[in-house]
Amino acid sequence: MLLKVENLSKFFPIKKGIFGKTYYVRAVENVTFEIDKGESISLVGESGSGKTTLGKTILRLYDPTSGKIEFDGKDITHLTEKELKWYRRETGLVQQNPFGSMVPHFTIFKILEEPLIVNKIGTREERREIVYNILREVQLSPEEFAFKYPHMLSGGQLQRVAIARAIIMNPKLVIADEPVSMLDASVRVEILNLFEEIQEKHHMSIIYITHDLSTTRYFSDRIFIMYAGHLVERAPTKELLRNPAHPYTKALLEAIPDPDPSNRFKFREVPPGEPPSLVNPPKGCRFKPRCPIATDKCDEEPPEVEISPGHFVKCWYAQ
Amino acid sequence: MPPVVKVLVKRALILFVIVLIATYITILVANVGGYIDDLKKKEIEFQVAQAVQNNPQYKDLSPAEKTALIKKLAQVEIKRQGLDQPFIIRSFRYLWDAITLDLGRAEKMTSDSGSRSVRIIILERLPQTILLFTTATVINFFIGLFGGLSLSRKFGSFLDKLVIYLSPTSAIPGWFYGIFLIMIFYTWLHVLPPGGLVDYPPPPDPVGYVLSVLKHMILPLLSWVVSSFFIGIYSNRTFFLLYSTEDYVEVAKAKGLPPRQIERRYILRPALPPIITQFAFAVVFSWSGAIITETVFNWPGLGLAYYQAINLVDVPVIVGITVVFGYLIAATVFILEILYGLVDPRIKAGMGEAL
Amino acid sequence: MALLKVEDLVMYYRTRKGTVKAVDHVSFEIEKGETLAIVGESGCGKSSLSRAIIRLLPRNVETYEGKVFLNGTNIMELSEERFRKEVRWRKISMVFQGALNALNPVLKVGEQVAEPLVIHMGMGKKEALKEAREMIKQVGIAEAFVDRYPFELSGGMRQRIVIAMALITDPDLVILDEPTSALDVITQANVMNLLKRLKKERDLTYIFITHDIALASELADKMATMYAGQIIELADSESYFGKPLHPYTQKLLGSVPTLREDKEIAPIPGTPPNLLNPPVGCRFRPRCDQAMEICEKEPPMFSLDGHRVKCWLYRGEE
Amino acid sequence: MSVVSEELSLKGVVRELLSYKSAILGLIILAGLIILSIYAVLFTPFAKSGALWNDQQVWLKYPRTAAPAWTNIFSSKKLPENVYVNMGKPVNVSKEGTRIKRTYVSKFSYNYDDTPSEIIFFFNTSYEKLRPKVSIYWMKPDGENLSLGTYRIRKGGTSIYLSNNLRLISDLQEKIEEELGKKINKSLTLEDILFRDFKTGGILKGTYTVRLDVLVKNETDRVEWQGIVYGKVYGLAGTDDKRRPLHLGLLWGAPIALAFGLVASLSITFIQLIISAISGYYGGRVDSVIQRLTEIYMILPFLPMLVLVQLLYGMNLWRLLLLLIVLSIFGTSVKTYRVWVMQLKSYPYVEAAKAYGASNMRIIFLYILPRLIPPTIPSLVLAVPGYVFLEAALAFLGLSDVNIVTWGRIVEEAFSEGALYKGYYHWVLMPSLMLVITAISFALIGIALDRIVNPKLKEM
Repeated sequence: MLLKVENLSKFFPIKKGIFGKTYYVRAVENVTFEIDKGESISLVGESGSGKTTLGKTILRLYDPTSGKIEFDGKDITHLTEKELKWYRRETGLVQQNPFGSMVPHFTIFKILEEPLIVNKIGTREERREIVYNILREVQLSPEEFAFKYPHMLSGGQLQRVAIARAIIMNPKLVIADEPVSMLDASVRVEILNLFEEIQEKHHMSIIYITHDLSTTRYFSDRIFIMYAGHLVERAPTKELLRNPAHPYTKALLEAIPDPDPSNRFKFREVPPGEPPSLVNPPKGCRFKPRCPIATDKCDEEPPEVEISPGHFVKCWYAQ
Repeated sequence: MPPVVKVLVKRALILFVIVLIATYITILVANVGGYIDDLKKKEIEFQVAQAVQNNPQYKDLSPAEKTALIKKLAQVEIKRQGLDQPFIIRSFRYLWDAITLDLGRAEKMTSDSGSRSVRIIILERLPQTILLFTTATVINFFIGLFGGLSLSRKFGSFLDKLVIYLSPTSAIPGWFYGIFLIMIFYTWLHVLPPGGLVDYPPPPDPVGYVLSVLKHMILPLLSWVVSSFFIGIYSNRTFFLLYSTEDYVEVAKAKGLPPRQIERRYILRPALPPIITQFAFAVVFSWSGAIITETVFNWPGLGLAYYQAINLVDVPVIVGITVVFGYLIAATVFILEILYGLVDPRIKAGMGEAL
Repeated sequence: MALLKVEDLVMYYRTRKGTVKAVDHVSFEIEKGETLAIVGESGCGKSSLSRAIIRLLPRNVETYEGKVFLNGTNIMELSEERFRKEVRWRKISMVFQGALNALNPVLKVGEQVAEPLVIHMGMGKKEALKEAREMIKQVGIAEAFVDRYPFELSGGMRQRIVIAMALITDPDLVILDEPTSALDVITQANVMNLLKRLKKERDLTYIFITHDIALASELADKMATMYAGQIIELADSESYFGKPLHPYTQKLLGSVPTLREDKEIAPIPGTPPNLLNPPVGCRFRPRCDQAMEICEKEPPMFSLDGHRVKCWLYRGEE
Repeated sequence: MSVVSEELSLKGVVRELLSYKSAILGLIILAGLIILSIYAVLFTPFAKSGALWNDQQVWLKYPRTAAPAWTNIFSSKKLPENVYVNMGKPVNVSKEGTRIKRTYVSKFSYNYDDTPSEIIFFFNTSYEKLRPKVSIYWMKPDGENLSLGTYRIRKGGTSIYLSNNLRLISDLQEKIEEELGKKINKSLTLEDILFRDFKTGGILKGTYTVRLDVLVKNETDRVEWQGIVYGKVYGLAGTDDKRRPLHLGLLWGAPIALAFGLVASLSITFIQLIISAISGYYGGRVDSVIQRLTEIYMILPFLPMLVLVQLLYGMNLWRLLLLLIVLSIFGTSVKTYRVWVMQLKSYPYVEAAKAYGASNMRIIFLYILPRLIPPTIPSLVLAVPGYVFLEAALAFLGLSDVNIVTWGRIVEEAFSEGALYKGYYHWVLMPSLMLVITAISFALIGIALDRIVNPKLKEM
């Protein structure tokens, strides 16, 4: 097992007014899961569902409010930035916006060299070697790209650089936060394929955060579904797509169109409304206000049950 | 208390604390040289001496005895007023005096009506300063606003380019233009007075008085207008052009709104908060420039009083005027915040929500 | 007679780097009650096309010509003032993308929805607000929100307001420019349902501009592919999805991941051309694996049983 | 609005700057000013300029309040320049009693349309016992011979201000009236008497002859002399009422103006940037303290405070500069920059850097601050004239540093000496012109930079 997350919560304080009361945005609440070495996970949710917060908390870019994170058997929940140095080398991050994730006044070479300098890896010559090799690995010719500036590259090329930067220290875990959502459809496939290749080659674990269920099937071993800060369902990819158990997952699957000319004749059965405010979320199951099958029982937080091997659901009425 | 009032009271309190701190800094600065203390002691000695001289009871004392008596009484008075106390305690008393505008007596200056009270000196000069600079700022503001708006309609025209090319002229401050305006309109053309508030002697009838004041205001006003004319129009034009690239302006255009209405409801209206800020800053900036402009034009306002106080090294007046400037700026900022709340629904909502 | 007929529409604009050929001789037509979806990757000129139809031109426009017939009248010939009064929102309205920016932050949403009625229908403010209230209810928003400011509404609600605003004058044609691109999938599905319902109820005609080919199929009776400022394929939906002709459309469809069927997806090699300097001849040629010598000449629109395609592969099959 | 376009490098900015004609003009003027400053610092006694400027003895040989020489080009009436009557070798040495008489004759031609402004004879003398005696004679081109008196000359350097010698003047006027046979209704000046033709009233042009008879006791007694017929125009910029040639003042003022403006603007901007970066990046308590400080600074009446401190502590220019910086570092720009920092801080690349373990300082100084420099450059450049004129304003209020020469100080002196009312326009105009072209050069460059750096303005 590589990563173990137990009852993890992350709340953000917000202050209203100068002397006002402090409220909390309960972005992630009570999340538990494990990831194996070399496994790839898709973490799916709408914007504001807490999926990005969860990813960043795992990377310790945020301090957890409560709960526990274990990485490779070591508890990293409360380590200081200094003690985290080794952890930074073991993890990588690929972000959504390829244009914003590169320091604009650095060359591609410098961008890739920075993690190495910061972590005091190699001599000048060795670092050069490492950067050139990693560029080749993401299929960018070092001769052509090393000394270009980010604005001279296309979105797809930049995302390759971002992947290179994430894996340059050969980490055990990479978190990819919506890595393709800003790219055109034709390029998306390219980047997802690259991820797959790299993951197989280096045998690293990947958490692929996305709002788009349709890209996950090509990629992940398991899918986690988040709604309003809760992890509502997790299951192996095929199982989840075939037998979604949580009403929210079902709605999500229903909402996504495939290209099909007959779509225009049908209405999609999706729940109305929008996700609740996380400052003052509903008691119990957070999907309750929109859920077609909710009852009073749902005012209590449902436990996570395993309805088939590896298929966990957080719903009172899941079979 | 309605929420908005509560918020405003809170803001007013914060601003007051800020004025307090700023005044305290002024006092610290002005006192490091020990000026205020020496001054107060001198004033006490003077008052005691006067009292002794005028008191028939002491008429028969010899000069030496008188001097000794004066010294003794002065010491008592200094002690009574606490001038022998450590500076830190006194500094807070000065702060209290300054903040309550209990500004004491001027060292050398007298007001136009002959008073030595710093408060009267300031109160006599304040209206002229407000009159001149508020007028100047308002004129500039509207020139900039409407000039900018009409120029933004003529984007790319000759006039547009001309204004862009001439905007560097505003790197020269108003008072500096003032020197040349005096040269042209007074020295060469003899059509306008070089300075002052009214003709001498002042016209007896009110209408004549007002006209005379207006005549004297022309050059100072003109100097400010010339200085900010092109940059005012240019920056407003650019500002409106930027605002007109907002998506909702395009929507308004697509909706078929007439251009004037787009300008009014979709460009000017959302741009109001920054426009008001710009105006408030212009007002604050104008206070700051009062000293030099009033000196150039010999305009009897606070700035000129300040200049005169500088030349006479009259510290109570200097500190007093500094405090008054602080109050003026704070008041401007406060009014700005009220206006902001009125024109921006987001802030209005924030004000209600804050409670 | 087609409701809208666009012939050889051209819109170029100037930048410091050169002329951008955003809309380059585009022709198509739409019947009443029909929806045309125009799909293309970012930077292909699809948004410029929608704006060119309603004559929202960039400040630095260089060329703007062609013919646009609305109910048989060439609206390109109208003066700016007449176009504003007679076409904008009266006949053609538009749903813009990014609903937060499409609404004036300092006006109440009700007022913004009512505004076109006051301007185009000569209604009083009160009456117009009443109508707006009705329309806002129809798009599924509680009346109470009429007096709110845009920032007080959620993204999905704002998008509905923008839709209400587009429909208030009962226009002949509604242009939908990426109407759901900022929304979540479930909200998106809700908004698409709303658009479908309104289309049915009111017999609306849409031009639906999107980069999402799957989403396009939710509304489209007719599909068009736009590439580098040109429409390169135009067909009814069944034919378009069933038997796409242009190599680019084929590849585009092949690159879309699907949820319900197992199929391999493949990227399109290369990058989209720059509109400053598009390739000579067929603009897809540098990325096309079926390119021939003749592709260096610009292909005409071939029509195969009403399925139109701008590709030399179909020469002689008309 | 986002901070800057992504593709902005300093090199790119410079390249674009050169595509603006107005900016090129600004750069040319600025280059000229910089060359002038370098020349002033390296090739003139710049270090002593303040002392020289205040020393009246240094400037004795310059005319008083003379207009610039080039004004003659635009005027039909040619105003005189200085004419030097030099000593040369004595034409005759003879004995007169126990004394030795040395006779000097000097000629000069005078072809101007106006009288000179003054006539002074300078002497440098050393002797053993008796003071040397000097008699001066003046011969006009029409042959008229005038005696300008006899004077005893003291040891060392002395001078005879003939123009001030009222006795001599009235004697000469009497003599002229006698010759003319009628009274002249006004009192003449010495220059009128020596240079006018009283029959026509005009200036007598031609060759003038000056004769000096110097009587000394000993052979070794030394008397060196020079006469100066002061002009009414001088040099590139004229002179002031203390005979100081303004072109030197303007020259010496240039490096000070540039240094003051640039140092003030640069250091204020950079300190503000660093403060904003810390405030915006760390947030929390540090941020609120800094934000409150900016609010206090906003209330502090800037110019009055500056004047107050300057007055109470009488500071030199460089301490004034320091004070100016201290009074500005929490200025309102901090708020603007802070918003930019917050924008940049939320950029994904900062998060990425944290994810690979970069320290906060590294992020602030390597990742964030360099991004802020391009957008601050326009305001930095545009602020320079403000500081140059601020110094001028303080000088105008009589608060300048008396130990250096600044343009503002020259304007102030002119203004307080009533130059405008007395018609010495050049005295105000020349330093003003320097201030104005300096200000405009920076404004031209700054406005162009603004358009380059703000991508949205570029098309406008």
